[in-house]
Amino acid sequence: MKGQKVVVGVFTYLDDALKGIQVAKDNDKDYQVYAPTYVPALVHAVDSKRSKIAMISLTGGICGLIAGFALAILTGLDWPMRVSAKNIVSIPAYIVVGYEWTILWGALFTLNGMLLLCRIPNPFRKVGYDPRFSDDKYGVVIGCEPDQVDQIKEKLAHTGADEVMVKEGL
Amino acid sequence: MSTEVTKYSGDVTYHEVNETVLSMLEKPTFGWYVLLLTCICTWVMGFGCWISMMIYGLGMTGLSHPIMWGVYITNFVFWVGIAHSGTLISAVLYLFRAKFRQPIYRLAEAMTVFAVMTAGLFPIIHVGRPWYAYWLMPVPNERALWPNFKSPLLWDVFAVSTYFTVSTTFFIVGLIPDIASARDKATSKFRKLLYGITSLGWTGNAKQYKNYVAAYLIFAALATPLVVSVHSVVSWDFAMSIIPGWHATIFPPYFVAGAIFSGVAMVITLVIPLRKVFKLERIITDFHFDAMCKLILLTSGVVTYAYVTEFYVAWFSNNMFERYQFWFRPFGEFKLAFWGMAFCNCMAPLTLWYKPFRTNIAYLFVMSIIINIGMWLERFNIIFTSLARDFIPAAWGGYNFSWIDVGITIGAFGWFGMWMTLFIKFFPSIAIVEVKEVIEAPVRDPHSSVHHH
Amino acid sequence: MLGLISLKFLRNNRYYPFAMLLVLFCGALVGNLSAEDAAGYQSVGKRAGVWNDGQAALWDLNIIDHFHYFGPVARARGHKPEQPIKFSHVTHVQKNKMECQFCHWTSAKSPYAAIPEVQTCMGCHSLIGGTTPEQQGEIAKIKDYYAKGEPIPWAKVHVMPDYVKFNHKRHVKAGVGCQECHGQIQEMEQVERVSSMKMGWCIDCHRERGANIDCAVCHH
Amino acid sequence: MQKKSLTILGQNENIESEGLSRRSFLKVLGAATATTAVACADKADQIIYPNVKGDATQIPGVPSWYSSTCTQCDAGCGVNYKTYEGRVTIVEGNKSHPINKGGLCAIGHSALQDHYDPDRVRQPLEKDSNGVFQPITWKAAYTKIKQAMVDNSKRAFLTKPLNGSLEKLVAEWSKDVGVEHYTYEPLDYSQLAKATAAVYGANYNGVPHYDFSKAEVVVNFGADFLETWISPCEFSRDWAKSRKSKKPVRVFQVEPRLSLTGANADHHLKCKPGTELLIAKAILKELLSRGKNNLPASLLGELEVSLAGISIDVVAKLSNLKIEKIVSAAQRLAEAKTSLVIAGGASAKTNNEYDLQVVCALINRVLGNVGQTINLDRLRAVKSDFQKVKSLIAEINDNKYSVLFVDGSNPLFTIPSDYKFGLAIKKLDLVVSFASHLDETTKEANLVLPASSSIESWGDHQPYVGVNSLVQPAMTPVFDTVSLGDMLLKLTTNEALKKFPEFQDYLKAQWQQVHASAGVAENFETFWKKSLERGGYFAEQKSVAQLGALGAVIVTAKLDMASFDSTKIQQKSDLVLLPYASVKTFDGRAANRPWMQELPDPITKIAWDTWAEINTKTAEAKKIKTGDLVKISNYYGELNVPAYVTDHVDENVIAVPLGNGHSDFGRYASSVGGGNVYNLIPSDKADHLQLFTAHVELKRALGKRKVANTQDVKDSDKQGDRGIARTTYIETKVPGEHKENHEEHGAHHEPEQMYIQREHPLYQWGMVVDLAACTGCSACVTACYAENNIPTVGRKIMTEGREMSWLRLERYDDGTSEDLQISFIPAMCQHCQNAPCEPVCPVYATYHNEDGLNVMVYNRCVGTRYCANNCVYKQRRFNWYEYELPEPLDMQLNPEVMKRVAGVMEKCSFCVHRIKDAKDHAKDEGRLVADGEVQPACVKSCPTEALVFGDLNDPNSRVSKLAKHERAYKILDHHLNTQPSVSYLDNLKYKA
Repeated sequence: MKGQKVVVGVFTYLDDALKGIQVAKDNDKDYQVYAPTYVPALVHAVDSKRSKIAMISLTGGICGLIAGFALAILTGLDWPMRVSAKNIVSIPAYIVVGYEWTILWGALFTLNGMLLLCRIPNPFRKVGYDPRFSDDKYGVVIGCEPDQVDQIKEKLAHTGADEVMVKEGL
Repeated sequence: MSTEVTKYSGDVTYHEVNETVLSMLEKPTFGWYVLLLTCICTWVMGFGCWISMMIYGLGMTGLSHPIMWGVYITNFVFWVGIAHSGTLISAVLYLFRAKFRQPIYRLAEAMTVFAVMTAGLFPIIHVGRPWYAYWLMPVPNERALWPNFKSPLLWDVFAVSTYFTVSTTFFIVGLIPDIASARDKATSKFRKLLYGITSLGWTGNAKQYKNYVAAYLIFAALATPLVVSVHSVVSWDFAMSIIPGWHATIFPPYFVAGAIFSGVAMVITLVIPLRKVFKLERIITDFHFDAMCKLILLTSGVVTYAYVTEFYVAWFSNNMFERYQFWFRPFGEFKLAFWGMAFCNCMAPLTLWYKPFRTNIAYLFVMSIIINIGMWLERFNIIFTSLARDFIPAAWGGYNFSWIDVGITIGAFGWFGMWMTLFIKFFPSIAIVEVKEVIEAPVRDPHSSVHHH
Repeated sequence: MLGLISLKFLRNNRYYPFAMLLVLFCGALVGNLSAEDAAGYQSVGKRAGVWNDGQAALWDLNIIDHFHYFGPVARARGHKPEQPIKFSHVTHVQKNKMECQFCHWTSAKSPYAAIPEVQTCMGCHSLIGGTTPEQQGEIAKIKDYYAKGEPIPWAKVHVMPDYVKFNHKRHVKAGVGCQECHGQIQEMEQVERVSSMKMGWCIDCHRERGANIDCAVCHH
Repeated sequence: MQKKSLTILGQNENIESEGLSRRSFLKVLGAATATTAVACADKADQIIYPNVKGDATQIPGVPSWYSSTCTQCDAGCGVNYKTYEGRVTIVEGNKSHPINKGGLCAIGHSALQDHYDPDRVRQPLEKDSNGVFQPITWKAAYTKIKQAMVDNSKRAFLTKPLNGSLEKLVAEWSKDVGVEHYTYEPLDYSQLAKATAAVYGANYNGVPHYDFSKAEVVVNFGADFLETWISPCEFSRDWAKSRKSKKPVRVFQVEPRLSLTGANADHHLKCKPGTELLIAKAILKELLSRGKNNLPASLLGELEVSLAGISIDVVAKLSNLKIEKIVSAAQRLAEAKTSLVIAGGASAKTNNEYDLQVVCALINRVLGNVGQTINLDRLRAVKSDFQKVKSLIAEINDNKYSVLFVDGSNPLFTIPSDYKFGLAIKKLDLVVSFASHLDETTKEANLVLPASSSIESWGDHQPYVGVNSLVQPAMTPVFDTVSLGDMLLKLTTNEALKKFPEFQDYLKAQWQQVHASAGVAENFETFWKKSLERGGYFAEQKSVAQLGALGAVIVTAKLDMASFDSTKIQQKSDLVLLPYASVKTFDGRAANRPWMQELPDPITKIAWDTWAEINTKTAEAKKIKTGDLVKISNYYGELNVPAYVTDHVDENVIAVPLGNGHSDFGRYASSVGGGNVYNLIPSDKADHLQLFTAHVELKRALGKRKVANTQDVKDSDKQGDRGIARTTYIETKVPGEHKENHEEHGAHHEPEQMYIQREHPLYQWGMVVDLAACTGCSACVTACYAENNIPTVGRKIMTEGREMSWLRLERYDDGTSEDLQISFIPAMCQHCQNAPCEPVCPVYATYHNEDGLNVMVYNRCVGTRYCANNCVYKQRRFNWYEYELPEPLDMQLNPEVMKRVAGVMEKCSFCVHRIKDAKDHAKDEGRLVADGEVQPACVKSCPTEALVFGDLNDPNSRVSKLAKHERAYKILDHHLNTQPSVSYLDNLKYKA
């Protein structure tokens, strides 16, 4: 987040928080929004683009499918042993492994993609975070230079924030 | 607040949810310690049974020729079955946007993970040389030997391990935002550290939510076919064989339905005492029980249908081995298991058609245990009877009762119970964030259109 | 300084993916072994009596596999037990140019390449008494055993588990030289196990030569 | 993890030794003596003991074979001992021996466990004043005996029937030292011999040779000729030769219970006990009336008079048989070109056995069977004399004797207590036992001089003229024992005998005569060596003997109604105890061998127990169910045994197998209680032991006993429509042509294959089992135990269904008591081409190899047990425990086969090590394995050659020809398409 200082607005009501976001957008500032739960309206207001995670999962799934079949086929060919009258490479039997690994790799890629995109694990608290945001308050954090703090602060207060705080930025 | 929303989650606010759920994590009571200790003692006893079995050999069990699979595989299938409803409630119902899932899914998922952890023990306990059980994994080794991917057992290894990995991931991912809530409310040093680490620095900012929810949807989408596949694969352990009574195409759907059936019953068994002890009546309401009972009615119907179909197929196929097998089940050596199963799974749940029973908590608790017993008997019935009477009459045999089997079976409940007990005291057993999701967000201006974006 | 940079690096959201990649890379570096490391790794294995020879060790991640064998050191490469009589292959094979099968006469006739009878030793040593006092002392021991009619309790160098049925005769008849398995035995003053004689080692050679790798050939 | 092992049962826990660790025995190469190997258990893994002195003929690791003769019974079968580094690992039949021609019965195979018995006496013992046996030296033992021999008191030597040079030596020695020699055998053939002499001529006082292969019809009054009677291996072979042919022998079995022989007969006539004589007479009368009257006119007249009272109606009523059945037997006899009528076995051992044998001999004579199916040249002498033994007992009781020598035949166990031998033996000053076990008799001895087993001794055997069979030692004695011959030579004072330092020299001296009479060109040493290699000297058969004139002797046979009043036992309440010899324990001698105890009785499938076969109706009346303990008692004693309720015994009969109920003998024998059946037999004036005991009481005792029965699950003896063991009933005149529902049999059924069938480039091993030749004798089962180191598990574990046998002899009983349909089928791993067990193994521990074998790799097995579930034939055995053998039983273990640890699956491998061995030899000689070169233990053991093994790839091999036989089928293959490598040929039986 650009800016040495951040202004943190704590909101009880969703519509107020949305107004707070509008403040940041209007002033062309970097901002961050915290919410106690997933609120589609809020997330949409911040970022309306679709998440890239699906592509990561798809990649994982395809890799898993290939890896699963490859594992079964290659290990089978490494020391070919006949069981019953079945072929050494018995594709119908290997579908299960391919299928399971599609899901496994898809899930693992999704997990890693999600961690990556959510920027976790991250041992550092994000600037302007307040424990109330995980309870029942919405938070709008706007980054700004020290000289703009008062201006932003005042604008946020007007949106109906319960409290407006100023904190150190990065 | 609209009445519809109230129906799903009770008449609660964000803060109340937070308070109610996090209050479950407060200092453990004496009762909790007693429960934990009981569970630990139980599984240590079971573990002792296993050790003695390893020392003296598998002759300590009741298994014999030709009943080579017995109580352990019954337990394995039973626990895998239990595990299923967790993922079903969390993933499948998520995809279907069934809103009664929110308050119960976390517990169901925890149950899934711990049930798979329990189920996963049984194949290892079951094998003759457990110290070589890792040969079933495709581990590179100096002997240049690999496992046989044509074996249904290897499919099982892959299916169950994948299931365990994915359901654990799903479970942990779901926990992250709630742990963050717990972290922000934590007072003790230990808990602060524990939640600080396990919440992975979650803040709940909008971008995180965006990706998180998208990822969650994908997890749900991946877990759904997995639920179906895992129990299908478990059923193939039997269906892929040649034994009369096992060799049936009906097995996968039959097993999946049975798994959901037993899993939902197990959720009810666990939720009822939890709700009582932690006073969660406002979050977990009659509506949720009613919905779960309907799921039980549905799956009970499917399972009953499958039982009838098995008999029909045996008769229709005109195969003497199948016919003998399905004569043997209700009238043979293990007839008690069969009739017990029929009573518990087919007849007793019929009472749930009567609405007052569906919301009578005491009745439901008893019913859920009956169903669990019934489902254990179902697996017993499938495994034992088919093995006891197959093609060659001269090789027919019975099962020897063994206390080791009983000990290990009970020990598994202790093992499962220990993890559940620890979990409810250390992590939020109700999904805070997701329950909040179904509560309409507080707005200053009721006419604002924020909810219709 | 580096720590500070990485801290800054980690704190910035934009570089997070790169930071994670860095961690993965470092992990991979730690996880992989250089050639020298691998050599050391092998010698460690040899010392502990658990590892295989050759290439197999590099990709043998299967540590658990070897737990079973931690016990009997006798099944390890480098096993070099003290013998009741200081028999020297150098003296017999190199100096006196004796054929292997002169003493080990069953090696091409039996599944077992047995140790020669005491009588076989006496065949020569009833006449040859040795040149150095040390030799004379050792030869006297043989005579003593023979006189008492006791077998010499030779320490076993190549111990095989009983689930392997190794047919010595077939290998000799197929033209496998003694040294291929037993090492440069003619240069050994005291016999040492130079091959792991583990299954992978057998299979490598069987595959190389196109010999049978049917399990029932050795396990029944 | 190290497994704790269970020692196979044993009441004398203290005798159990630490045991040889399972590896140690395997790799001890060239051990100087067998005992060296036993010495150190743990270190043996690390130390090699080379031979001190070499022998170029003995290559460590390469087995040596020795020919010898089986001494388990008097049949005199030739055997081969396979030895590894000086220890015998298996006994097999000698292919070139004229008696058994390669097969060997179960008891013959189990001789090894007698030899390696952990309960054998390990050194000479003397009873001290407290009645406890203390070890002494051989020298001291000899001295003590010599001291006892100097006075003038009477001395006796009681033995089992001896044969050959040993018999001669005993005779000479007895005469020399002043000892009277008595011979006793409980199941003797004295009445048969007497009758033979009476009817065929006084010269022929012995047991004639019967040829079942030449007979068209056999009417058999209870003789168990496929089990224990006279020479079972030989008879089974001849019987099977005929059964396999285009015109199989038709067997009528008349007996009050169902013996194994009866189960194999075409017509089982379940008569009332003791009515055999009446039936025989009825048949004789019927034959005479049909014009079969090839007898002197005077005798015919006499017969007419004495048979006047016999009418088929009355006989049928008394014997509870249908008239048609008796008439049919007579008719078949009359119509047949060659036939045979025999009597024997337990049910004939009544006080009218002699009469029965006479009538049978007469029937044979009128039918002209002598010279056809009865060979009087090959007469077996009957040596036991019960009359003399009885007088001996009486004299001992009158204190006329002071010293008694006994051999290992354990007379105290087999002479019923009412004969008071138990009292007598206590009255003697000195009892010297040459037994190898501390059995009931030896326990009463003052001195025990343990005799070596026949595997450690020299000897010879002459079952009948022309067969001179040699017994040679195959290994050094396991314990500090000396052979009986050597002991006698040590104890002699005769200078003529003293010149033989060892019994071997005496034997050779005797064989000089054989050499002389053989009239061969080679000198004695060559002849001797060749004889040793062959197993003896077998001469060509001499000319046919002449039938003696029927003289006055015949008149002494009472030809009026039987002296045994069978009307007495018609009352329901009167029960007859019928003790019979089983293939498991015979007369009791095989009781301390775990293989024999573990072997399920072919008829009842019971192991490790004595049981009482009771008729269903009798049992119902007394409210007895199978498994209930019953008390069978009379004035003389009582038995407490579990009941086996069956339709196949007569209502008035309780059949109990002989041989168990030992109080001493060894840990295995004494673990099977129930009581000694012999002791219920009352004393009698007859000159043979009558097993048949009337008037016993049957009561249900308290409690139940979980009997180790391998087929005790309800309905498990009914195969129904499953078509597992199949029978073709011969209905037409030309057997073999007509096939009943041939299509349904699915003989050459080749279903469409979903998978590409595997090519077998070199060999495809397969087996064919001819059910028409399989008697169910279970020799194959025991041979398999011996060859493949299969542990015996003991009674308790067996009741849990965990027996380890790789070869199961299945018995199906689909008929009724009237219409008997018993089928036996030896079932081993079928080595299916489409094996259901293989694909389910997650670690390839079982797979299909190039030779078409279904290979099981024990050390790869994790123990998921899926293969066993999926095995259609249920042929896989799981090691529920690890079983340890008490020393020195472990010396029998085959080094070619690994011993399996607990937690792994095992099964029949078609003796893959033998295949490997044959390939090894073939490779040395640069050729392929020849047909018949590989014979798994079961195939080798089969006395009837019902099992054939070979290469299915070779179109000319015996097995591939038989696999295409019109009777061939594969079990369940047409249901499941498993494509087994084992084919079965339908059993053949006559319907009417």
